[in-house]
Formats: sequence, C-alpha cells, structure tokens
Amino acid sequence: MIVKDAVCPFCGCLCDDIEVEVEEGRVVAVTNACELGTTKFMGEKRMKNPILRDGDRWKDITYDEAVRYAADVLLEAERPLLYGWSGTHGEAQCVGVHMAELIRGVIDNTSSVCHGPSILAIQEVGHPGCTLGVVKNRADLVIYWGSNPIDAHPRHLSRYTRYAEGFFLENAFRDRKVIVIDVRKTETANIADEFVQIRPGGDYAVLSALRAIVQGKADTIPRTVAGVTREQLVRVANLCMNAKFGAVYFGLGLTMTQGKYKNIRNAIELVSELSRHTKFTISAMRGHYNVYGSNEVNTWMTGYPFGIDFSRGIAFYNPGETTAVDILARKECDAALIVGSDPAAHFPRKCLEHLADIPVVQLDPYPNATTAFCNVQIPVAVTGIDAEGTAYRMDGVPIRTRKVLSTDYLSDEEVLARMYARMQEVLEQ
Amino acid sequence: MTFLMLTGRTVNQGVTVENKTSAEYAAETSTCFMHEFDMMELGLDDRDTVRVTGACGEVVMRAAASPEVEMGTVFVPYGPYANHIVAAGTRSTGMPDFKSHKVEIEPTDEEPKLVHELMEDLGGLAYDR
Amino acid sequence: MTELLVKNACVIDPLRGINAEVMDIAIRDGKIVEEVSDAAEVIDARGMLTMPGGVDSHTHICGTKVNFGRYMSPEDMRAGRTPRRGPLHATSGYSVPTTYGNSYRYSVMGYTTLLEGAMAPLEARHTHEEFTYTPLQDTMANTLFDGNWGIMEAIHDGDIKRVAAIIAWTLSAVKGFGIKLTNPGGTEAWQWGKNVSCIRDPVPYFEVTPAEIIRSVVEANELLHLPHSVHLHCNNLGTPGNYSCTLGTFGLIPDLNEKRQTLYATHVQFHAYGGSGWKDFCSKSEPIARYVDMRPQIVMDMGQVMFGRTTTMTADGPMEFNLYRLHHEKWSNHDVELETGSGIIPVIYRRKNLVNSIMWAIGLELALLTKSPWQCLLTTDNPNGAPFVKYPEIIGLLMSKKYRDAEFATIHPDTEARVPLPAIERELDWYEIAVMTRAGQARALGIQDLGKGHLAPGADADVAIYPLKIDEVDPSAEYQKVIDGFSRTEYTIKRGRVVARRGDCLVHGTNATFWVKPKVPENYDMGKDPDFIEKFDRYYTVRMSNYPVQEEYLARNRCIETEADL
Amino acid sequence: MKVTLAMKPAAKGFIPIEAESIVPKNFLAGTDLLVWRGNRELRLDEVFSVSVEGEADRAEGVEVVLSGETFRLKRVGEYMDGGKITVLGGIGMHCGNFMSGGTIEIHGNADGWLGREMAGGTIICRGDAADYCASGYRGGRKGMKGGTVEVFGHTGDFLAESLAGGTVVVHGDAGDMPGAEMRGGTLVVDGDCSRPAANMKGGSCYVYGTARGMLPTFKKIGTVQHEGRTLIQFAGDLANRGKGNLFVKGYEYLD
Repeated sequence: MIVKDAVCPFCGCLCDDIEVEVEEGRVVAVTNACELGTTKFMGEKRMKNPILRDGDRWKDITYDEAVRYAADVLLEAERPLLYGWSGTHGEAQCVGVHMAELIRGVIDNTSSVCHGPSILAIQEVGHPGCTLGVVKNRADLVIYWGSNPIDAHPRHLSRYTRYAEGFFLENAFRDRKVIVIDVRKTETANIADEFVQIRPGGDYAVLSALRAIVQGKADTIPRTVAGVTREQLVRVANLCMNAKFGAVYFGLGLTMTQGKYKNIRNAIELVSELSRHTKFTISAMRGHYNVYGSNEVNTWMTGYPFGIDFSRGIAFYNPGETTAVDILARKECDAALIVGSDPAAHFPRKCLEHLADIPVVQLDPYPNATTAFCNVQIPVAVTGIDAEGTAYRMDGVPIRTRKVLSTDYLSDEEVLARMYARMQEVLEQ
Repeated sequence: MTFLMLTGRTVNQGVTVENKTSAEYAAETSTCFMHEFDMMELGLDDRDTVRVTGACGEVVMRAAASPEVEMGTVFVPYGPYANHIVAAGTRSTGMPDFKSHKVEIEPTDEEPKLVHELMEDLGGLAYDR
Repeated sequence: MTELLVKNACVIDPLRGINAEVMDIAIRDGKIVEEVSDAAEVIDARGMLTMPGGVDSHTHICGTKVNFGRYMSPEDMRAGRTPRRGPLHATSGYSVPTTYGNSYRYSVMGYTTLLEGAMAPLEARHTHEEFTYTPLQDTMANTLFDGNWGIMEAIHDGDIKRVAAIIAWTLSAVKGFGIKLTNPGGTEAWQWGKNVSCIRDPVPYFEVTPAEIIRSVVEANELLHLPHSVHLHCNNLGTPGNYSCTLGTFGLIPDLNEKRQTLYATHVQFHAYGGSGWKDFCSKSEPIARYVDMRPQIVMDMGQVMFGRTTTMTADGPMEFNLYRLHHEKWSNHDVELETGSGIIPVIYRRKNLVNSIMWAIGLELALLTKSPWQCLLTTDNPNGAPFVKYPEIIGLLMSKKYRDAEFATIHPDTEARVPLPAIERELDWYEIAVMTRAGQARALGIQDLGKGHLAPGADADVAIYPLKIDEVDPSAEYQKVIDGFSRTEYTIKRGRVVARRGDCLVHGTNATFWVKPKVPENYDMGKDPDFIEKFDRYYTVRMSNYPVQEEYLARNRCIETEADL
Repeated sequence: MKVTLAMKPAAKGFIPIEAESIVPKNFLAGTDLLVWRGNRELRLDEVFSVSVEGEADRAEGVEVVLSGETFRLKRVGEYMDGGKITVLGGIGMHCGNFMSGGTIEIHGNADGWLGREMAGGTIICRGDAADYCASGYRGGRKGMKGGTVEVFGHTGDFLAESLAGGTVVVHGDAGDMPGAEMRGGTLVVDGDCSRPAANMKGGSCYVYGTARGMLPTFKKIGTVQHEGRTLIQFAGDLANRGKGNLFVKGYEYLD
C-alpha cells in the first residue's frame, strides 16, 4: 500500500508531500522525504511493552500497571515537572495541560532549550512574520542567520527558498538572493550569494549596527563590528532595503549565544525598521515537527507558550525560573513526566543528576537516553506513523498528520487520557 | 589548549537521533570537529581521542578535522557527550549556553564511553545495552 | 429525557415580537418546547428579565491571530488568572484571555453563541481546535477571502460563478460559516508592503479594485444562498476622513435578499471618521447613520471603543503597521499565502486623548442615531475596541443620557466640538438592547431558522435570565444597576442546561460549530477543476489533500447545506 | 515589633517555598499566615520557628528578621509598602517584587529578580545579586520605576533591564547587558560589565570600570568629570533612536 501526502514528523518544515510505502505492517520505502524524515519513517527497534525499574534491573509490566504507577507518582509530588511535548500531537498536548492544571505541576516544552528565547523576544517587540508560501512566492532576498538548514531543515531550501519556484519570480534561482550570516562557514554558507562571518558572540552588535545603518547612520559605526567590515554591513543593509520582499530565517545560532533573546529582539527590531522601507519578515526555524504546536496549545489553554507553573493553581510564567533546565539543575521538582522528547540526551549533566534522584515516567516509542533515568517507560505509537493528530508547522500552519500503518500501540493521547482519568478518580476519593 | 565549544545539529545527528542506543548515534555525537591547524598543534590525527574538559566535567571524544570550524573553536553535534560538560546555568532565560562554552582539549589514550555508560555515570540504569 | 421549566420569566424576545411578557419557558432535551411534564426541574425566574442567549456577531476569540495576541502578551495574562476549580479549568488574561477565560466570561454575561470574525482558510484547523476548548458557546467562523488569488483572478475574468465556486469549495473545506472581507485587496497589497487607499485603487498585479471584489463577492454570496451576508471590514480603517470611503462602499450594495441584509459592515466606528488629519479629526457618525437608515440592505455593528488597555488584532495588516508607527509598541504581522494576513498590537485608549475620546463617542452615536436597532448591533469588535466584558457598560451608556453625560465630563475637553453626542437625547429601551445583543445579531447572521436568537418552540434552549426587574429599575437614572445586571446573569441556560449562575460557571460543556456546505454542480466543483488544482499544487505549501479540515475537529457538527444557483 | 522567622530544616529541602505573605504589614494582625511549598499550602509555623517581640500599630513599626536556609524562599516582601525586612543569610527569587516603600536588607546573596518592578523603597544587598536584579517582567513593560537598589557584591546578567526610574547601584561587577532597554532612572556599576545599556532609550548608565563588548551604536560625545572620575560620555542607543547617556571609564569593542 502507498500512502500519499503523508506528513513528515521530524522537523518544523512538516513536509506534507511524503509518499510512504507500507508492506506487512512495516514501512518499506519513503519518497520525497529528506534523509532525516526517511530514517524516522523507517524507524525500527521500538520498545515492546511498558517497563519498570526494579532496583538494578528492568521488569516488564502491563499498561494498566504503568498508568497507575505514573498517575500515583505524579499525584504524590509537590512539584511535578511535565516536560517535552514537541514530539507528539496537539491532542496529547491538550491532555498534558489539563493534567498539569489538575495536579498543580509545571509544564514546559522543548522550546525552552530551542526557540524559547525567540518567544521571550516576541513578547517584548512582537513578530512580523508570514507563512512559508508567502516567502516562496515573493521573496527576492532570503537571509539565514545562525541557522543551517542543510543540516537541520534539509528541504527548507528546496521547498521555500533557494531552489523553490515562486509565483512572482520569473527565474527564482537567479532572481532570489540568499545571504548566510553565521559564525561558522556551514554547508548552507556555500550556497549563499553572500556570506557574513561573525565572531562568536557578536550577533547582537552586528544587528545593532545594521539597524543604525538602515536609519542612515553608517558613519557612526566602527570600521569593523565583530569581525565584519563596515563596507560589508552597508552592502548587506542595501541589499535588504533594495529587496522587494525580504525574509529572515534565524536559528539557534541566535537563541543559544550570549544575550539569548536579546539577539532575537534585535533581529526583530531590524526587520521592523526595514519594514519602513520595504516588505520584510522574520521567522524562527523551529526544530521539532510540533514544537510550535505545543506553544500554541499551551497558549490558548494557559495563556503562556511554555514554562508554566501551576503550583499555586493559577498559571505562572517566568522562563529562567519555571523552565525545565533551571528546575532540574536547581532540584526544584520532585517527580517528572517526559513526553515526546529526550532530555537526558539534550540537557546538561547537572539536570540528569536530579532526574536520577526523583521518580521519572516517560512516554516514548523507543528506548532513549532518558530511559536510563526512568522508573517507568510506556511505549506509544509514533505520531505521523501509527498515530494521527494535529501538528503546527514552523509558520503556524496546522496540518493533520496521517497514520500510515496500524499497530497495537496506544497513542500518547490515549495513554495520557488514561493517566488523567486515574488521577481524577484518586482525587475524587 | 583552550577552545570555544559550539554545539549544533548535523544531518548525521538527526538521522540517528531516534535511535540513541546505536553506535552510529554515539559516534556522531562524540565527534569533536576541529580546525586542522589546531589538531596539528595538539598532535592529533583524524579520529584520535581527546579529553574535553568544561566548567563542570570532562568527557572523551574523537577529534575530526572540519573546514567549517574556525581556529580556536570546536563544534560538537548536540547530544549526551557535549552535554556532559555543558554547565546548566541559563542566565535565567531557560536556555543554557549551548553555543559558547570554554573548554580545554588535550590528547588522551582513553576511548569515548558509550551513551549508556555516560548515563550510568550520572545515576541512570541502561535499558538495552 | 431532561426537562426544565423556567417559570415567571419576564421575556423579551424580539424575533417573536414579545416585549416584557411574564411567561413560562418549557425546555426538553436542549430545545424549547410548548410544554413539559410535571417531572421537569423548575427554575422560578421571579419576574426577572429573560432573553434568548446572547449572540455576538463579531468577536475575535479563537484562531491563529487571537492566539498570537496571547502568545506575545504575558503582561496581559497577569490579569484574570483563576485556578482550576471543580469542572472549570484555569483561566488567564484580560484583553486576550485563554479560550476557557473567554467562554466562562461570555457565559456569565448570558452569551451562548459567538461568531469568530476572521479565520484564514489555510489556518482554519487552528480556529476549530480552539472552538473545541470554548465549551459553553456555539461557534461559527467568518472565513477570509479578501486577498484570495483565485477569486481575484476570477473577478478579473468577469466570472462571478467561478468566484462563487471557489468560495463554496473553500467554505466546505475549512468548515467556515460566512464570507469575510477585511480591507479587500489591501491585504494582498500588504504582502508587498503596500495598501489600497479606498475602493477604486487597483490591487497590484491582479488589477482588480476593492469595489469589484466587494460587488462580485456579494453577488456570489447570494448565488450560494448562504445564511449570512458578506461581512465586510471596509478599506481604510482608522484614518481621518475615511467615512467617505465607507459611504462609497455602502453605495455599491444592492438589496438582494428579502430575509436579511445584503451587507454586514463591521466595527463601523472605526470607519466613521471625518477630518483631513489627526488635527481636525472628528465624528462623521451622522452621515453614516442617515445613509444606513435609508438602506435596509445594510446592517452594521458598532465596534465601540472603551477606555483602558486592550489588544488590537485584525486581518488588516497594513492598518496595524500604521498603528505601530504611531505607538511604537510591539507589533506582530502574519501574512498568509494566497489568502490574507493579520496584524496585532496592544493599545491603551485614554480618556485624556482627544482622538480616543472622539472614537468613544462615535460608537455610541452610531447606535443612538441609527433609527432601527436591527441595523446597528452592539459590539466592541472584541478585543479591538475593548474586551467584551465591557458590554454591560456600553448597554448602560446607551440606556442613560445621564451616564453618558457623566462620562463625557471626564474625557478630553475638546471632544464636544468634534462630535454630536452631547446633543443626542435618545435612550435605548430594554427591547432595543435585546435586539442589538441577540435578536438582531441572529437575524443578521441568518441563524434564526437554526434556532438561535429567539425562544420559539423548536429553538435551541439558550436562555439568559438577568437579575433585573425591568419595571422596578429606571435605566436612565439607575444605570449602575443595569451594568451590574448585565454583567452576571441569574442563570445562563445553554442547550437546556444551567451553565452559569450569579457570576459562576457550573459545568463543562461541548461546543457546536455551524458551518456551510453549498452544493454546486459538478462542473463548478473546484476539487475537480484542473486549473484550480494545478495552481494550488504550485503555489500553496500545503498539499490540497491536507488542506480541508476533517470533521473530527468539530465537537458537535452543525452543517448547513445550501443549494447554489450556478 | 520584631518578628523573627527562623527557617526549620525541611524534609523536601529543594522545593521552593513561596512566601509573599512575609510582608511587615501582615504581621500587624498576627502570625497566622500561609506559605506554599510547591503545590502544598503550609502554615507559617510549619516552615519557620516564629517569635514576636513588642508591638506595632503600623507597618513602619514592624521589622521582620529571617534566618536559616532562606535561599530557596521566594517572593518575600512582595508588594511591601513599609517597615523593614532583614535577611541574615541569602534570599530566594523575587524578593521585593512590586515594592513601594520600606527597606529590605539582605546580608547574604540574593537570587534572581531582586526588586523586580519596584516602585519605591530601598533594597540593600550586602552579597551578590543574581540575574535580573531590579528588572522588569516578561513582555517588556517598564521595569523598576522608583526607589533604590544597592548591591555591594556582583550581579548577574540583565541587571536593571527596562529600568524606567529610581536608582540602581552595584559596587562590584555586573554581568552581560546591564541596563538593556533602559528608558529612565540611573544605573551605576562600580566595576566592569559587558554590553551596557543595549538598546537604551533614555536614562543614565555609569560604568566606573571597563565596558567590554561595547556596542557599536553609541556615539562618543567626549569626556566628562563625574564625582572625581573622568568618564567617557556616549549617547545612544542609536539603533533604537535612543536619547540615553552612557558614561564609561574604559571600553573595548568586539571588533
């Protein structure tokens, strides 16, 4: 059987033109997807059943036992942390929010270690953005700043920018200029028309300088700014102002370096400044296929996109305090539920040391690094492969992922709903 | 020698990220990409092992030359090896300094650990080693 | 079978011409019925004012733009935070509350049906997801067609039937209710950073004018026999002197429908400005109201501004950018490929600001000067003019000259010379308020036949009982009692169940979504039209098969089928 | 009246305790107050040994003394409008949030958000203060609007972010981006810092040490004499059409 227009559950591009060939309950071929997506569709080695850590060994348990254990451990906690959520569908995320509310825990998603700083910046100055198709059809200038799509979002260039055709561009490849700005000369830099190499930690200064140049104050700028000559900065500013439609795509090169969200704020303010001259937009290269969805769901249900603390019943938001890395490193939680992410692979070691000390429950289809810190892991279906549900693309477009094969695994939503029901039952008693 | 360590995504990291118990994932995320001159200075050949020491620990990786890396900096794909030495402080933003970490690098005879060994060092229990 | 009997209700039900009659209302299984058995649960309304559940025909509560307003505004979320309590979920927010916050606060005010004013088709799924989490109201979404490439091309080709066919396909696909045009043509121009100034400016590249878009889409709307008329946010919102553009727009509209208006013009306050700039900015509510008085084919809503902070959000991207340049506060914009756009900025309307004071007066003037309350409905364009929780205060202002004068004394002193408000003596009565907050809204939306906005047997049992004895309260003098009464119902009944009582919601509910599915002949089915499919595949970034919103997204599915004349 | 609160050793030592009820005014009506540990509500005396000496009839007559392991204690002195709080050790996040009057003196270190959105009164921190000292809240509203914060040690990053009024003095070094987005008030850093006054709109920022990573969008005006020091004066931040004043003893660009 061939499933057409399947939706790739890997990165924030959420490509929805994938053809998946399924034979005897297995994916045997994948067309149109990049290497990352193909590998995910072809993934093997699922965990077969729920497991419980019993001293120095692992024990198989039933789903009912696992659900009961998970619910009870989280209910007992004085400050449970519910973390992850980017690797699952929106319907499951909704149950997660209700759960956090019910047990008065902290709910955070992977954006806190990804584009959380971008969100903090947007909360200060807003966000002039657009859907990917607007860029594809109109943009004659695309800037990748601190992002490396060839490695992280491989089809971004072919679907939306460098190699994409566009309604208003006669010859898109020729008429569309690409600027790459980075501290490393990445693969993406090699396909750029202009590469601007910044000294590490210098993004903010370069952004400020560009803003001043766009305002006509080039003469006040020093001869070099963070390794970039004033001449090049003026050239880049002119390219921007002379574009009919410019689009900036930024990545973790801005969110993870010194100043964090202030870098993004500065980039957004540059785009707002350019909007006085021509059309300009800016967008984050969101990582997980549904990290944006977890921000959306959290926002409409709690008012905040990530890092929400329900300890006091009402929602409290303060990234840096209510975000997962801070809470774990400061040992401020006493149980954790992990869904759709792998913090043990992606968090600093100090966080893992605390995970080792508290009860941890994980919902994940595969054994992963976090498995080692679990008291219970419950295997679930993979959204986009054997479960369906809503995901939000990096530009906010919601797409329903498809189920391409049937397995006996429960979806995240189903397992969470069972845990939630158990919690309600216990609380009512 | 002191370096600035950056971390980031690579295609190979992405391809292996859903199978974290695999040797391929361990190999990719324990690679320390360096400028060839820096490697010469340290007397390193490709795939030689190095001890990388950060503010809060040390980890053994394999060095590999990369034309994308500037002298004085190293690049390590996201994953458990880099995170073994990344400090957890976020400057109260929620985000650790994943892309700006000062590290010391020296040659070593030790081999990189496996992912599950790193996890066990921190108090975890490997599942299907 | 569940039965409920509301006894001794002082009913105002304008769609049935009932004005303050004390009567009983019988309810069975969520519908109004002639009578119920003796086993029915009884609520004694003790002569309190009882009306059909409130209907808001233009509000922004769910979807991409609204959620972005929340996302960018943690400072707004610091107000209005409540914890989870029994069946009720936590809420946050003041001008852009969470979905639960919206739903509970509307319910406490007796509102049971809401129309989301602007849904971009490409992002429709998001709106529907949020509807699901708006549990205590029924909802419907106006769907944006202001910058739709296919429609502009068909208009350019003079093919109205194709315009209708594209609308039909899109509404069915995205589960939309009505047609919304926001600054028609302007949102497409804005994707180049440009705008159109009024109805005669051609849209770049597409070479059609806003006037052509409006007229064609109005015709198409009637070919499709949609329940609602075209719902228009005129060009040139918020600029001095724009009233002439508004009048020019109204002049385009023929009278094509016997049952309802042919054009619904929304938040007209923002389109009723005189002057040549901010210095001589003034009210032009009088010519607008006079014009509407003579044109039964036009219904408008107020878009009242109230003082305080709020968040403005609209599909009108260029207008928001101009606002941003005035305020230099945070600004968000979101253009949607081949379709439309949106913009958001937070604002504070200040009493001491002359322009804001004039805006406040204009909204009230429109409601007081328009003869028929059926033609000027009560809204704030929530949250653009003010959050909807201000509705009771607006009702108070409309019912009391004394209250208006007291407020007028606190606003910018130069306002008096710029607005006719101080000279207007009219005070609206209870019946007129009922028209402007439910009956008129239901008729304008074309949902009275679906059991909304009235209490005839067969109607949805959505009832609001307010703690007001209208023969004991003089609204002209005791306006505070009016405000308090409309702020919290004694009972709000939704689908036959008491959902709110004296300011508290009591239960969780399930939202129903109304949407339209026009039946078109095979040759007008865009799902099979090769040219439509080819353009879709080339220029959208979503596959056509992944575009339609699946019925799974509708908690309760109220599909309205129409027969198109194509 | 002197209220002494000695923190008892806790079973779950790392779960933060939120104690916005610890404000001098509240003790006028007794010590029957509540605090929260995670999602559990506790009586004040479950967490502290409480003792009261003397009497008072207004907040100004109340001094609250906190001792023990109070570095995890959050929100102490929130909305305080008079009286005094003395912390013998360190204090947790959000101490003195929204404070409008009175004095808080901390003998140890203060965690993040010390004096956030403060409107008046005085905070003295004898040790170090962590990030976001005297700052605003998420969403970019005005930060501190009035009052005084004085830190004798060092501070973390984002000191006095969005400062709109009042005075902030740090005798040690400050971290990255002190005075970011400031639009009013006065910020003084006796030691070094990096990237001061980024994107400033107004107000005055003094750095008596060296400003590292000096931003390229400040325009050099000349030198001025200030309290016996020769400082270099800059105007900016030009990127933000700002009209603020930045005075530094020395500076280095990241060039």
